[in-house]
Amino acid sequence: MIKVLLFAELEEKAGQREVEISAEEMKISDIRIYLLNKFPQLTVINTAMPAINEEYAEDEVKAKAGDNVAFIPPVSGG
Amino acid sequence: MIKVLLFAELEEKAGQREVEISAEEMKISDIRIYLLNKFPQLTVINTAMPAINEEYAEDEVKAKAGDNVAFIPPVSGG
Amino acid sequence: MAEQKNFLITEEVINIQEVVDKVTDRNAGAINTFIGTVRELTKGKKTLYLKYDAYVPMAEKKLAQIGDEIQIDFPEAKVAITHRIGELGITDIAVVIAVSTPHRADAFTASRYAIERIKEIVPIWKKEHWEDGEEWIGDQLEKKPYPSGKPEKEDLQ
Amino acid sequence: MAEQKNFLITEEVINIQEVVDKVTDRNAGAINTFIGTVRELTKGKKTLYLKYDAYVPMAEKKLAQIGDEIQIDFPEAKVAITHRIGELGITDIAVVIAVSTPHRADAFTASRYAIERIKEIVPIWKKEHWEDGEEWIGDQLEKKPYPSGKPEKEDLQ
Repeated sequence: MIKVLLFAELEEKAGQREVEISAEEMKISDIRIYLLNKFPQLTVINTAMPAINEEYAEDEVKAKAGDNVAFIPPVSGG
Repeated sequence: MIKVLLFAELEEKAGQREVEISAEEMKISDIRIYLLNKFPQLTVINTAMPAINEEYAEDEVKAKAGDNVAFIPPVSGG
Repeated sequence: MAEQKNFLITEEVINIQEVVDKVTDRNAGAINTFIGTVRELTKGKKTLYLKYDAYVPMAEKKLAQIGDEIQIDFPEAKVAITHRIGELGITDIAVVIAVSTPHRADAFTASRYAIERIKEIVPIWKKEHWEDGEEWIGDQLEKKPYPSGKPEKEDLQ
Repeated sequence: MAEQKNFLITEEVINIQEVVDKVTDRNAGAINTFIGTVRELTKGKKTLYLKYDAYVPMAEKKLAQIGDEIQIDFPEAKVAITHRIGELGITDIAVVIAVSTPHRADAFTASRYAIERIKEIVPIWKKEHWEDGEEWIGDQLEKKPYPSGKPEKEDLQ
Protein backbone atom coordinates (compact mmCIF):
# COMPACT_ATOMS: atom_id res chain seq x y z
CA MET A 1 0.00 0.00 0.00
CA ILE A 2 1.23 3.45 -0.94
CA LYS A 3 0.16 6.43 1.16
CA VAL A 4 -0.44 9.66 -0.73
CA LEU A 5 -0.61 13.05 1.02
CA LEU A 6 -2.41 16.08 -0.39
CA PHE A 7 -1.90 19.57 1.01
CA ALA A 8 -3.42 23.05 0.90
CA GLU A 9 -5.51 23.54 -2.23
CA LEU A 10 -5.10 19.87 -3.17
CA GLU A 11 -6.47 18.75 0.17
CA GLU A 12 -9.42 21.09 -0.17
CA LYS A 13 -10.23 20.05 -3.72
CA ALA A 14 -9.95 16.34 -2.89
CA GLY A 15 -11.79 16.74 0.39
CA GLN A 16 -9.18 14.62 2.13
CA ARG A 17 -5.53 14.84 3.15
CA GLU A 18 -4.64 11.18 2.70
CA VAL A 19 -5.32 8.66 -0.03
CA GLU A 20 -4.25 5.02 0.14
CA ILE A 21 -3.43 3.14 -3.04
CA SER A 22 -3.28 -0.65 -2.98
CA ALA A 23 -0.23 -1.26 -5.12
CA GLU A 24 3.20 -2.80 -4.67
CA GLU A 25 4.80 -0.10 -6.77
CA MET A 26 3.66 2.74 -8.96
CA LYS A 27 5.32 5.52 -10.93
CA ILE A 28 4.66 9.04 -9.61
CA SER A 29 3.24 10.03 -13.00
CA ASP A 30 0.80 7.13 -12.76
CA ILE A 31 -0.21 8.20 -9.26
CA ARG A 32 -1.06 11.64 -10.69
CA ILE A 33 -3.29 10.01 -13.30
CA TYR A 34 -4.86 7.77 -10.67
CA LEU A 35 -5.68 10.82 -8.53
CA LEU A 36 -7.05 12.85 -11.43
CA ASN A 37 -9.27 9.92 -12.23
CA LYS A 38 -10.49 9.68 -8.65
CA PHE A 39 -10.80 13.47 -8.19
CA PRO A 40 -11.47 15.14 -11.57
CA GLN A 41 -11.47 18.56 -9.88
CA LEU A 42 -7.83 18.07 -8.80
CA THR A 43 -6.34 19.68 -11.92
CA VAL A 44 -3.94 21.82 -9.83
CA ILE A 45 -2.02 18.64 -9.08
CA ASN A 46 -0.14 19.32 -12.31
CA THR A 47 1.58 22.35 -10.74
CA ALA A 48 2.55 20.38 -7.62
CA MET A 49 6.00 18.90 -6.97
CA PRO A 50 6.00 15.23 -5.96
CA ALA A 51 7.96 13.99 -2.95
CA ILE A 52 8.69 10.47 -1.75
CA ASN A 53 9.39 9.99 1.95
CA GLU A 54 9.89 13.72 2.51
CA GLU A 55 12.30 14.32 -0.38
CA TYR A 56 11.41 15.89 -3.70
CA ALA A 57 11.32 13.28 -6.47
CA GLU A 58 10.95 13.15 -10.22
CA ASP A 59 7.83 12.01 -12.05
CA GLU A 60 9.52 8.88 -13.43
CA VAL A 61 10.49 7.54 -10.01
CA LYS A 62 8.56 4.51 -8.71
CA ALA A 63 7.01 4.62 -5.25
CA LYS A 64 6.88 1.32 -3.38
CA ALA A 65 4.47 -0.10 -0.84
CA GLY A 66 5.14 1.58 2.50
CA ASP A 67 6.35 4.82 0.90
CA ASN A 68 4.77 8.17 1.67
CA VAL A 69 4.13 10.10 -1.52
CA ALA A 70 3.22 13.78 -1.23
CA PHE A 71 2.14 16.37 -3.75
CA ILE A 72 3.50 19.79 -2.83
CA PRO A 73 1.65 22.77 -4.31
CA PRO A 74 3.73 25.94 -4.86
CA VAL A 75 4.87 26.87 -1.38
CA SER A 76 4.11 30.18 0.34
CA GLY A 77 5.75 30.11 3.75
CA GLY A 78 7.71 32.92 5.35
CA MET B 1 33.45 80.25 27.94
CA ILE B 2 33.66 77.36 25.53
CA LYS B 3 33.21 73.81 26.85
CA VAL B 4 35.34 71.14 25.17
CA LEU B 5 34.59 67.41 25.51
CA LEU B 6 37.18 64.69 25.06
CA PHE B 7 36.22 61.04 24.64
CA ALA B 8 37.75 57.56 24.70
CA GLU B 9 41.48 57.68 24.09
CA LEU B 10 41.45 61.47 24.18
CA GLU B 11 39.86 61.49 27.61
CA GLU B 12 42.40 58.97 28.88
CA LYS B 13 45.37 60.83 27.47
CA ALA B 14 44.17 64.18 28.81
CA GLY B 15 43.11 62.68 32.13
CA GLN B 16 39.82 64.58 31.95
CA ARG B 17 36.62 64.54 29.92
CA GLU B 18 35.92 68.27 29.98
CA VAL B 19 38.07 71.31 29.42
CA GLU B 20 36.79 74.88 29.73
CA ILE B 21 38.32 77.62 27.64
CA SER B 22 37.74 81.24 28.61
CA ALA B 23 37.16 82.77 25.20
CA GLU B 24 34.29 84.57 23.46
CA GLU B 25 35.00 82.72 20.22
CA MET B 26 37.71 80.47 18.86
CA LYS B 27 38.29 78.55 15.64
CA ILE B 28 38.20 74.75 16.00
CA SER B 29 41.72 74.54 14.60
CA ASP B 30 42.89 76.94 17.29
CA ILE B 31 41.17 74.86 19.97
CA ARG B 32 43.17 71.86 18.73
CA ILE B 33 46.40 73.82 19.10
CA TYR B 34 45.31 75.07 22.52
CA LEU B 35 44.67 71.48 23.66
CA LEU B 36 47.95 70.15 22.22
CA ASN B 37 49.71 72.89 24.12
CA LYS B 38 47.93 72.02 27.35
CA PHE B 39 48.25 68.21 26.83
CA PRO B 40 51.33 67.46 24.68
CA GLN B 41 50.51 63.72 24.83
CA LEU B 42 47.17 64.36 23.04
CA THR B 43 48.58 63.84 19.53
CA VAL B 44 45.68 61.54 18.56
CA ILE B 45 43.46 64.62 18.53
CA ASN B 46 44.57 65.07 14.93
CA THR B 47 42.63 61.97 13.87
CA ALA B 48 39.48 63.14 15.70
CA MET B 49 36.50 64.81 14.06
CA PRO B 50 35.34 68.03 15.70
CA ALA B 51 31.70 68.65 16.55
CA ILE B 52 29.92 71.76 17.74
CA ASN B 53 26.73 71.34 19.74
CA GLU B 54 26.40 67.69 18.71
CA GLU B 55 26.91 68.19 14.98
CA TYR B 56 30.10 67.47 13.05
CA ALA B 57 31.85 70.68 12.06
CA GLU B 58 34.79 71.78 9.98
CA ASP B 59 38.11 72.97 11.37
CA GLU B 60 37.60 76.53 10.13
CA VAL B 61 34.33 77.05 11.98
CA LYS B 62 34.36 79.31 15.02
CA ALA B 63 32.95 78.10 18.30
CA LYS B 64 31.33 80.71 20.48
CA ALA B 65 30.97 81.11 24.21
CA GLY B 66 28.28 78.68 25.43
CA ASP B 67 28.98 76.18 22.66
CA ASN B 68 29.88 72.56 23.39
CA VAL B 69 32.83 71.51 21.28
CA ALA B 70 33.67 67.79 21.11
CA PHE B 71 36.53 65.88 19.58
CA ILE B 72 35.31 62.53 18.25
CA PRO B 73 38.00 59.86 17.81
CA PRO B 74 37.33 57.24 15.11
CA VAL B 75 34.14 55.56 16.26
CA SER B 76 33.81 51.85 17.00
CA GLY B 77 30.23 51.20 18.01
CA GLY B 78 28.08 48.32 16.87
CA MET C 1 12.37 19.35 24.50
CA ALA C 2 10.96 20.13 21.06
CA GLU C 3 11.67 23.86 21.41
CA GLN C 4 15.39 23.15 21.49
CA LYS C 5 15.34 22.02 17.86
CA ASN C 6 17.09 24.53 15.61
CA PHE C 7 14.61 23.89 12.78
CA LEU C 8 11.10 23.87 14.04
CA ILE C 9 7.50 24.05 12.88
CA THR C 10 5.25 25.05 15.76
CA GLU C 11 1.66 25.99 16.51
CA GLU C 12 2.79 28.22 19.38
CA VAL C 13 3.60 31.94 19.40
CA ILE C 14 7.27 32.37 18.43
CA ASN C 15 9.57 33.90 21.02
CA ILE C 16 12.28 35.84 19.16
CA GLN C 17 14.75 35.68 22.03
CA GLU C 18 14.51 31.86 22.14
CA VAL C 19 15.43 31.59 18.47
CA VAL C 20 18.31 34.03 18.91
CA ASP C 21 19.58 32.09 21.94
CA LYS C 22 20.00 28.98 19.77
CA VAL C 23 22.62 30.72 17.61
CA THR C 24 24.36 32.85 20.24
CA ASP C 25 28.01 31.90 20.22
CA ARG C 26 31.23 33.11 21.85
CA ASN C 27 32.79 33.46 18.41
CA ALA C 28 29.88 35.24 16.77
CA GLY C 29 29.99 39.02 16.63
CA ALA C 30 26.88 39.36 14.52
CA ILE C 31 23.39 37.91 14.56
CA ASN C 32 20.93 38.71 11.83
CA THR C 33 17.31 37.87 12.33
CA PHE C 34 14.57 37.98 9.76
CA ILE C 35 11.07 38.16 11.16
CA GLY C 36 8.15 37.62 8.83
CA THR C 37 4.91 39.16 10.08
CA VAL C 38 1.36 39.11 8.80
CA ARG C 39 0.71 42.27 6.82
CA GLU C 40 -2.75 43.75 6.57
CA LEU C 41 -2.65 45.02 3.00
CA THR C 42 -1.37 43.06 0.02
CA LYS C 43 -1.95 44.70 -3.34
CA GLY C 44 -4.65 46.86 -1.81
CA LYS C 45 -6.59 43.90 -0.45
CA LYS C 46 -7.29 43.77 3.27
CA THR C 47 -6.34 40.53 4.99
CA LEU C 48 -8.37 39.58 8.07
CA TYR C 49 -6.18 36.65 9.10
CA LEU C 50 -4.04 33.90 7.61
CA LYS C 51 -3.93 30.19 8.06
CA TYR C 52 -0.65 28.38 7.60
CA ASP C 53 -0.43 24.65 6.95
CA ALA C 54 2.69 22.53 6.53
CA TYR C 55 3.87 19.04 5.73
CA VAL C 56 5.56 19.17 9.12
CA PRO C 57 8.27 16.46 9.01
CA MET C 58 9.34 17.39 5.49
CA ALA C 59 9.23 21.12 6.31
CA GLU C 60 11.55 20.66 9.29
CA LYS C 61 13.86 18.55 7.13
CA LYS C 62 13.96 21.24 4.43
CA LEU C 63 14.61 23.98 7.01
CA ALA C 64 17.54 21.90 8.25
CA GLN C 65 18.74 21.52 4.66
CA ILE C 66 18.78 25.32 4.35
CA GLY C 67 20.96 25.43 7.47
CA ASP C 68 23.32 22.90 5.88
CA GLU C 69 23.46 24.89 2.66
CA ILE C 70 24.41 28.02 4.61
CA GLN C 71 27.21 26.16 6.38
CA ILE C 72 28.72 25.18 3.04
CA ASP C 73 29.33 28.87 2.32
CA PHE C 74 29.84 29.96 5.94
CA PRO C 75 31.20 27.05 8.00
CA GLU C 76 31.17 29.09 11.21
CA ALA C 77 27.53 30.14 10.84
CA LYS C 78 24.91 28.92 13.29
CA VAL C 79 21.35 28.89 12.00
CA ALA C 80 17.95 28.49 13.67
CA ILE C 81 14.56 28.82 12.00
CA THR C 82 11.12 28.55 13.58
CA HIS C 83 7.97 28.77 11.48
CA ARG C 84 4.54 28.97 13.00
CA ILE C 85 1.46 27.29 11.52
CA GLY C 86 -2.25 27.59 12.27
CA GLU C 87 -4.27 30.78 12.39
CA LEU C 88 -2.35 34.08 12.57
CA GLY C 89 -3.68 37.63 12.91
CA ILE C 90 -2.28 40.89 11.55
CA THR C 91 1.24 41.66 12.94
CA ASP C 92 1.63 38.09 14.29
CA ILE C 93 5.03 36.54 13.64
CA ALA C 94 4.98 33.72 11.06
CA VAL C 95 8.70 33.00 10.89
CA VAL C 96 11.90 33.87 12.71
CA ILE C 97 15.27 33.16 11.13
CA ALA C 98 18.42 33.75 13.18
CA VAL C 99 21.95 33.42 11.82
CA SER C 100 25.11 34.12 13.77
CA THR C 101 28.51 34.56 12.15
CA PRO C 102 31.85 35.99 13.26
CA HIS C 103 31.47 38.94 10.86
CA ARG C 104 28.35 40.88 10.03
CA ALA C 105 28.30 40.75 6.23
CA ASP C 106 27.94 36.96 6.29
CA ALA C 107 25.03 37.08 8.73
CA PHE C 108 23.06 39.34 6.38
CA THR C 109 23.84 37.22 3.31
CA ALA C 110 22.93 33.96 5.02
CA SER C 111 19.72 35.27 6.58
CA ARG C 112 18.56 36.64 3.25
CA TYR C 113 19.41 33.32 1.60
CA ALA C 114 17.35 31.46 4.20
CA ILE C 115 14.13 33.42 3.63
CA GLU C 116 14.44 33.11 -0.15
CA ARG C 117 15.00 29.35 0.17
CA ILE C 118 12.04 28.96 2.51
CA LYS C 119 9.86 30.39 -0.22
CA GLU C 120 11.37 27.95 -2.71
CA ILE C 121 11.59 24.56 -1.06
CA VAL C 122 9.86 24.37 2.32
CA PRO C 123 6.39 22.77 2.18
CA ILE C 124 4.43 25.44 4.04
CA TRP C 125 1.35 27.10 2.61
CA LYS C 126 -0.71 30.07 3.62
CA LYS C 127 -4.35 30.75 3.03
CA GLU C 128 -5.39 34.36 3.09
CA HIS C 129 -8.79 35.23 4.46
CA TRP C 130 -10.33 38.49 3.26
CA GLU C 131 -13.74 40.03 3.94
CA ASP C 132 -15.01 38.70 0.62
CA GLY C 133 -13.31 35.34 0.37
CA GLU C 134 -10.27 33.20 0.96
CA GLU C 135 -7.50 31.66 -1.12
CA TRP C 136 -4.45 29.45 -0.85
CA ILE C 137 -1.53 31.60 -1.89
CA GLY C 138 0.90 30.11 -4.38
CA ASP C 139 4.51 30.91 -4.95
CA GLN C 140 5.19 34.42 -3.64
CA LEU C 141 8.81 34.83 -4.52
CA GLU C 142 9.48 38.49 -5.06
CA LYS C 143 12.57 38.00 -7.15
CA LYS C 144 12.71 34.49 -8.59
CA PRO C 145 9.33 33.53 -10.00
CA TYR C 146 9.04 30.03 -11.42
CA PRO C 147 7.42 30.35 -14.81
CA SER C 148 6.66 26.64 -14.65
CA GLY C 149 4.93 26.99 -11.31
CA LYS C 150 7.43 24.55 -9.84
CA PRO C 151 10.80 24.94 -8.21
CA GLU C 152 13.58 24.09 -10.64
CA LYS C 153 15.41 20.83 -10.36
CA GLU C 154 18.67 22.40 -9.17
CA ASP C 155 16.86 23.98 -6.25
CA LEU C 156 15.65 20.69 -4.88
CA GLN C 157 18.60 18.44 -4.26
CA MET D 1 9.51 56.58 29.41
CA ALA D 2 13.02 56.63 28.02
CA GLU D 3 12.73 53.08 26.72
CA GLN D 4 10.05 54.17 24.25
CA LYS D 5 12.57 56.25 22.31
CA ASN D 6 13.29 54.69 18.92
CA PHE D 7 16.95 55.77 19.09
CA LEU D 8 18.43 55.02 22.44
CA ILE D 9 21.76 54.73 24.24
CA THR D 10 21.34 52.72 27.43
CA GLU D 11 23.35 51.18 30.23
CA GLU D 12 20.76 48.41 30.63
CA VAL D 13 20.65 44.94 29.05
CA ILE D 14 18.88 45.25 25.69
CA ASN D 15 15.62 43.36 25.26
CA ILE D 16 15.35 42.35 21.58
CA GLN D 17 11.57 42.02 21.68
CA GLU D 18 11.20 45.60 22.97
CA VAL D 19 13.18 46.98 20.04
CA VAL D 20 11.19 44.87 17.57
CA ASP D 21 7.92 46.05 19.12
CA LYS D 22 8.83 49.66 18.29
CA VAL D 23 8.79 48.89 14.54
CA THR D 24 5.98 46.35 14.38
CA ASP D 25 3.37 47.69 12.01
CA ARG D 26 0.15 46.46 10.38
CA ASN D 27 1.60 47.25 6.97
CA ALA D 28 4.98 45.65 7.55
CA GLY D 29 5.46 42.11 6.35
CA ALA D 30 9.15 41.98 7.15
CA ILE D 31 11.32 42.96 10.08
CA ASN D 32 15.06 42.63 9.89
CA THR D 33 17.08 42.88 13.05
CA PHE D 34 20.81 43.13 13.36
CA ILE D 35 22.21 42.17 16.74
CA GLY D 36 25.83 42.96 17.49
CA THR D 37 27.31 40.74 20.21
CA VAL D 38 30.66 40.71 21.97
CA ARG D 39 32.90 38.14 20.30
CA GLU D 40 35.63 36.39 22.26
CA LEU D 41 38.27 36.15 19.54
CA THR D 42 39.32 38.98 17.25
CA LYS D 43 42.35 38.25 15.07
CA GLY D 44 43.33 35.42 17.39
CA LYS D 45 43.34 37.64 20.46
CA LYS D 46 41.11 36.70 23.39
CA THR D 47 38.83 39.43 24.69
CA LEU D 48 37.87 39.25 28.36
CA TYR D 49 35.31 42.05 28.26
CA LEU D 50 34.59 45.33 26.51
CA LYS D 51 33.77 48.77 27.72
CA TYR D 52 31.65 51.04 25.57
CA ASP D 53 31.52 54.78 26.00
CA ALA D 54 29.45 57.31 24.07
CA TYR D 55 28.79 60.99 23.67
CA VAL D 56 25.22 60.18 24.58
CA PRO D 57 23.13 63.13 23.30
CA MET D 58 25.05 63.31 20.01
CA ALA D 59 24.97 59.51 19.61
CA GLU D 60 21.17 59.44 19.96
CA LYS D 61 20.91 62.32 17.51
CA LYS D 62 23.10 60.49 14.97
CA LEU D 63 21.11 57.26 15.39
CA ALA D 64 17.96 59.26 14.65
CA GLN D 65 19.70 60.74 11.59
CA ILE D 66 20.33 57.19 10.32
CA GLY D 67 16.61 56.51 10.73
CA ASP D 68 15.84 59.64 8.71
CA GLU D 69 18.29 58.64 6.00
CA ILE D 70 16.61 55.23 5.70
CA GLN D 71 13.20 56.86 5.33
CA ILE D 72 14.47 58.89 2.39
CA ASP D 73 15.00 55.62 0.48
CA PHE D 74 12.18 53.67 2.12
CA PRO D 75 9.42 56.05 3.25
CA GLU D 76 7.38 53.21 4.74
CA ALA D 77 10.26 51.87 6.84
CA LYS D 78 10.14 52.05 10.63
CA VAL D 79 13.49 52.01 12.38
CA ALA D 80 14.57 51.53 16.00
CA ILE D 81 18.12 51.26 17.30
CA THR D 82 19.30 50.68 20.85
CA HIS D 83 22.99 50.67 21.73
CA ARG D 84 24.27 49.64 25.12
CA ILE D 85 27.24 51.27 26.85
CA GLY D 86 29.27 50.32 29.92
CA GLU D 87 30.95 46.99 30.59
CA LEU D 88 29.89 44.03 28.41
CA GLY D 89 30.94 40.39 28.62
CA ILE D 90 31.37 37.82 25.86
CA THR D 91 28.05 37.14 23.99
CA ASP D 92 26.41 40.23 25.54
CA ILE D 93 24.37 42.29 23.11
CA ALA D 94 25.91 45.68 22.26
CA VAL D 95 23.42 46.86 19.67
CA VAL D 96 20.01 45.92 18.29
CA ILE D 97 18.78 47.44 15.04
CA ALA D 98 15.22 46.70 13.92
CA VAL D 99 13.74 47.81 10.61
CA SER D 100 10.27 46.98 9.37
CA THR D 101 9.16 47.41 5.78
CA PRO D 102 6.25 46.15 3.70
CA HIS D 103 8.59 43.93 1.62
CA ARG D 104 11.55 41.94 2.82
CA ALA D 105 14.31 43.09 0.46
CA ASP D 106 14.07 46.65 1.78
CA ALA D 107 14.31 45.52 5.41
CA PHE D 108 17.62 43.78 4.72
CA THR D 109 19.04 46.73 2.78
CA ALA D 110 18.03 49.26 5.41
CA SER D 111 19.26 47.21 8.37
CA ARG D 112 22.62 46.67 6.69
CA TYR D 113 22.83 50.37 5.94
CA ALA D 114 22.14 51.19 9.59
CA ILE D 115 24.99 49.10 11.01
CA GLU D 116 27.46 50.47 8.47
CA ARG D 117 26.39 54.02 9.27
CA ILE D 118 26.70 53.41 13.02
CA LYS D 119 30.33 52.52 12.46
CA GLU D 120 30.80 55.70 10.44
CA ILE D 121 29.06 58.53 12.26
CA VAL D 122 27.79 57.58 15.72
CA PRO D 123 30.07 58.71 18.56
CA ILE D 124 30.40 55.41 20.43
CA TRP D 125 33.72 53.83 21.29
CA LYS D 126 34.75 50.48 22.60
CA LYS D 127 37.75 49.54 24.65
CA GLU D 128 38.83 45.94 24.45
CA HIS D 129 40.26 44.33 27.54
CA TRP D 130 42.57 41.34 27.00
CA GLU D 131 44.59 39.31 29.48
CA ASP D 132 47.69 41.31 28.62
CA GLY D 133 46.30 44.79 28.14
CA GLU D 134 43.56 47.05 26.91
CA GLU D 135 43.00 49.40 24.02
CA TRP D 136 40.46 51.81 22.60
CA ILE D 137 39.46 50.39 19.23
CA GLY D 138 39.41 52.77 16.29
CA ASP D 139 37.46 52.62 13.11
CA GLN D 140 36.42 48.98 12.49
CA LEU D 141 34.62 49.30 9.22
CA GLU D 142 34.98 46.04 7.38
CA LYS D 143 34.34 47.46 3.95
CA LYS D 144 34.89 51.21 3.91
CA PRO D 145 38.09 52.08 5.72
CA TYR D 146 38.93 55.75 5.97
CA PRO D 147 42.53 56.17 4.89
CA SER D 148 42.51 59.56 6.59
CA GLY D 149 41.33 58.08 9.88
CA LYS D 150 38.28 60.32 9.69
CA PRO D 151 34.83 59.95 8.19
CA GLU D 152 34.62 61.76 4.87
CA LYS D 153 32.83 65.05 4.61
CA GLU D 154 29.92 63.65 2.61
CA ASP D 155 29.20 61.13 5.36
CA LEU D 156 28.68 63.75 7.99
CA GLN D 157 25.98 66.12 6.86
